[in-house]
Amino acid sequence: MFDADFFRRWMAATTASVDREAERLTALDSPIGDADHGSNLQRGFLAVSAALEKEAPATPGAVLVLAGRQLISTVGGASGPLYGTLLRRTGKALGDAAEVSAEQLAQALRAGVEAVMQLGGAAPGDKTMIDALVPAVDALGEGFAAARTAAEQGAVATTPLQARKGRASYLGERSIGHQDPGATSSALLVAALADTAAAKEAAGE
Amino acid sequence: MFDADFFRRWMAATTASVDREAERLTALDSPIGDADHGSNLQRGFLAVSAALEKEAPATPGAVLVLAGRQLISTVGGASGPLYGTLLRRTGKALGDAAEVSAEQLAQALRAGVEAVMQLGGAAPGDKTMIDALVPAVDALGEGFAAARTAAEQGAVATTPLQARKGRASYLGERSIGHQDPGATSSALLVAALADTAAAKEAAGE
Amino acid sequence: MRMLINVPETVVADALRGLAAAHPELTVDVDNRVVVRRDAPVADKVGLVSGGGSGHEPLHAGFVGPGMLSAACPGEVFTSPVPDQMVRAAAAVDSGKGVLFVVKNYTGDVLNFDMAAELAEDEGVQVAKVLVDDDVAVTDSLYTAGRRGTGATLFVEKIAGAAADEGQPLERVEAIARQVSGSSRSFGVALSACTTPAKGTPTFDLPSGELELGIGIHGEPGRERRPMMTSREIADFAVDAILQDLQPRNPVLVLVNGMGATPLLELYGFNAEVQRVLAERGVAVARTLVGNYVTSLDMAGASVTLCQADEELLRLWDAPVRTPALRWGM
Amino acid sequence: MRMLINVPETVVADALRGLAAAHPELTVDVDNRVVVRRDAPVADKVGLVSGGGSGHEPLHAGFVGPGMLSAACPGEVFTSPVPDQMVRAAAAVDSGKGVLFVVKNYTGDVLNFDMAAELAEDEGVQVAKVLVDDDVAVTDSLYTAGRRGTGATLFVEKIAGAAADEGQPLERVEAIARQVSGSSRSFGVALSACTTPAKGTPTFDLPSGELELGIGIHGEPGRERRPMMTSREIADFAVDAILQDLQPRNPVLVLVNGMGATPLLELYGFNAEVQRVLAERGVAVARTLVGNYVTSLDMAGASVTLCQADEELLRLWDAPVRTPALRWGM
Ligand SMILES: Nc1ncnc2c1ncn2[C@@H]1O[C@H](COP(=O)(O)OP(=O)(O)O)[C@@H](O)[C@H]1O
Ligand SMILES: Nc1ncnc2c1ncn2[C@@H]1O[C@H](COP(=O)(O)OP(=O)(O)O)[C@@H](O)[C@H]1O
Ligand SMILES: [Mg+2]
Ligand SMILES: [Mg+2]
Ligand SMILES: [Mg+2]
Ligand SMILES: [Mg+2]
Repeated sequence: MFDADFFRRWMAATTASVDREAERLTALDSPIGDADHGSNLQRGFLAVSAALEKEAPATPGAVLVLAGRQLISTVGGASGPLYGTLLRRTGKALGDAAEVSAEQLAQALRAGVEAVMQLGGAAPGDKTMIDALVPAVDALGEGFAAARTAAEQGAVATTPLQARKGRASYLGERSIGHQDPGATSSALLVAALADTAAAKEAAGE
Repeated sequence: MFDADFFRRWMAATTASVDREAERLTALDSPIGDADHGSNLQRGFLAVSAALEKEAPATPGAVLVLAGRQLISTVGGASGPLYGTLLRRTGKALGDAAEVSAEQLAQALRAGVEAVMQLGGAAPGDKTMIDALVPAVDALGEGFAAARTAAEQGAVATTPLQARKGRASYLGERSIGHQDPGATSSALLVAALADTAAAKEAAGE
Repeated sequence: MRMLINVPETVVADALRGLAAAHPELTVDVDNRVVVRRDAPVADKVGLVSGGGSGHEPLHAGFVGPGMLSAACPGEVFTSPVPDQMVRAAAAVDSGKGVLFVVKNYTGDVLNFDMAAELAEDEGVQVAKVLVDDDVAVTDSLYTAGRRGTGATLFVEKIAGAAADEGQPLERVEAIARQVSGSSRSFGVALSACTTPAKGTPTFDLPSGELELGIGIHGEPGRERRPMMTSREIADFAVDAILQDLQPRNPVLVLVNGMGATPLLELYGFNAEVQRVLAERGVAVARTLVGNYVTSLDMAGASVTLCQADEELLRLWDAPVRTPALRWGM
Repeated sequence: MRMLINVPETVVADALRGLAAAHPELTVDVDNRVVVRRDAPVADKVGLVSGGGSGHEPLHAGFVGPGMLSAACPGEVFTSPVPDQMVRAAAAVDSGKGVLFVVKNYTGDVLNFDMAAELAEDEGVQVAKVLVDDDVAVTDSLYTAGRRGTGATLFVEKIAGAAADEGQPLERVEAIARQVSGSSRSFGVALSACTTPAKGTPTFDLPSGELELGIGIHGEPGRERRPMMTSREIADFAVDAILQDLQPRNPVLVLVNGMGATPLLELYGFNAEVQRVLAERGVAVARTLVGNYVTSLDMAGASVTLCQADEELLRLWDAPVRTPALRWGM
């Protein structure tokens, strides 16, 4: 079972990894975007971490709802509302439980990803974060490590695609050959989840 | 003796040489100026040649007065009024004579150069066209070839000087180490005179 | 990094402080990033709110004032603002007659303004939205996020702003804004990439001697790269690209807009070519505006926007405006 | 060559055609290169004529109109115009009350305007001249051509223009122009060189990560090269350089001027730092203008100009002006 603290650690791990990878994310956002994805998420997750430290919500759902709200209020751009909605709707799906199971988490994440697809209108293959998130959620039944691999593979697999959503779509065929920054950051989010779960297991919890 | 046709040929030779060297003059005007000296003189002497062809003045004085007026009306910048005054005042000093001697030309050129010094306030050593013109006029007694050499040496000798006139003076000590564009173009003017005189001699005139 | 800044993180806040110092006629909330005309809310007037990523100045904050925007919400550089800013702006300018959001068509802008509209309506503000999507370089199809919003934003904000200042109701202001947006098309070219403070190096490599056709205003490459063209050729290409999409029957408003680093000298020369090709194509010109209005940081290049204007739009275009970047008639 | 032009030779003529198309309120003589306000000569008003090399747009043609210049004479890029242009301009704007030439202190401008003044007086126009030499980066000594004329030109043209529009006589307009010029000082920095059409490559090499302090507006290097500084440090340096020369007792007019390629976003941020250091030095600010007004083609960088303004100058500064680039109060 996973408690609020686990979710806080997940968010902290994401913050650290986004902070570390910000330059790479922005670099990916240069040839097919507007060179801000790294700094966008960096700003957002730093705000998430600060808010979680200050408010310390008591349930997994509340942690993610707060994190989502912070992203919406501090990121802007396309990724702010999309990631914000992902976390907020995942959190909402988790309800008020003090602890949630792996299966509950997987289901809630699927609800979150579906909310993102509805909000942004993107489907798998459109060269967006969806291309990392959907495979990750699909693989979550096989465990966190599998989800991580699926997300990373999904991100890499965006390279040959032509973008159909977001600003990369303006480039038409010229968007082919570049890895999508949002799919890449989604893989970081899933990797942080897998890392946090592995650490929990290692600690014998 | 030198007639109007000789002076027209001198101007034509100057036009050709300025046209050929325009890029170099502009390049010299870049590190210590505003990168326009070559195109300035090119524009001016093309206008001079066109006007001389159209009006065909009958006396040496009239050729130079017309050339000077053209420069004033078409060049702008510092070099327009200065070169314009040089030719206009030299022309005026030649008076109405249909032919002039080498000595008369030397005296008239001296008057022209003095007018430039008065107009621009520059003295030898200030790193301007004066540093080529004054030695040239001084050497003219020894013949055109000597004047040419003196002008060229004078131009080269501006390199170590610190500019005290014109926009190169804004650079202070940073103007040291660059050859003055105006002195360089003055050397072209004197060289064109020497070439024209040499051609006249070769033609046995 | 060739930038006149302190650190990338404070670029927007620093600019807002500088804007406040230069323009006492604006209320600048630096912390919350909202720029409001000082006399807002103006009684019995629809509020006009826009915003978007920074880096396009004077858009949008430079268009706040009588006759144009009531408020602007600047985001981070090239990043659309967050809903909190827009909600705050809407509350500050609403006189009870409602607020129109002018939204450039980017996924980020659309999503954030949508969220803000919901939140503002929850707080009792009546909100309408108009989308600006004028860039013909992007095909408006299922396979893109739709056309981008670029130069037409200026036309929409000016003309809708005049309608709002006349006291027209929200539905009318919205309808006029929609008409302007629907009758406007743009096309842009880049002669260089731009450099965002966060990245510090050009967003793409453009060798001297080549240009990008069909660029947007976010430092993204265009649809096509070509060997350098003359001003004349570029004007032909840009105007024809627009006219393929918009066949104006009425005289047009023309905006010849610099992307930031193209000297005004070149921009005016480019305008001469734009006017020439319009005349050749039989398009009458009612008004022309030349300048750096919807920019992309230090990008060299220009865009052309045409707006087919009827009598009413023309009257509203000519109406007085008093903002930092656009002023006439008062 | 990253330029939006046809060929270098027609850059100025092309720009004048484009200016004419955008500004029907100006009479643009493209062949003779004179830009005149359409209603000139205005009865019983002193004419105000300026001019200089092109490449500094909107200076000077963008400042022609009611409340500012009567006419402008654009030269080739960075090359002062020829006397014929100024004589023609003077004749076009003289109402019989005489004409004031506003001359930036460059050898070329001074010599050509001097010649023009003589010729115009021969034609019966009474001419006075005022020299603008505000750039404190250049020592005004026997060993230089004197200080350069830069940003203060805008203050002189605006304020003298207002005095002329009030119907003041030539001696007064000249005296006021001289007062403004004498009370103004500037300092500029470059973050990049600029590229003239004739040369096609940058006028000097400035590696990224370095800047030039004390530059002029003609792409010439400055007095000193240094490792890149922050906006804060540059503001300290520039303002202190000015205050060493000008100890204002009255509130000052502030111009934070972009050299052409520096985004407005950065320029406003720089203004915030300029205002901070002025406050720290106890200098009160009466008015602030931020924008690209006296430019150097596509140079990145900025300059600061301060003008110590008494009540009268301030009143004249605030007076209505209607030109392509500066407009308020009407
Ligand atoms: N409609 C959409 N649905 C899902 N994801 C999207 C959509 N549009 C963009 N994205 C994702 O957002 C990423 C870009 O985020 P970011 O750079 O922060 O925002 P912006 O594009 O506004 O600059 C893209 O790489 C893509 O993965
Ligand atoms: N006061 C002066 N007296 C004599 N020659 C001068 C003076 N000022 C400048 N010059 C000459 O003019 C040259 C520059 O000419 P040019 O580049 O055409 O004009 P500008 O300096 O106005 O751009 C300088 O190299 C110098 O030789
Ligand atoms: Mg982005
Ligand atoms: Mg020069
Ligand atoms: Mg963005
Ligand atoms: Mg020059």
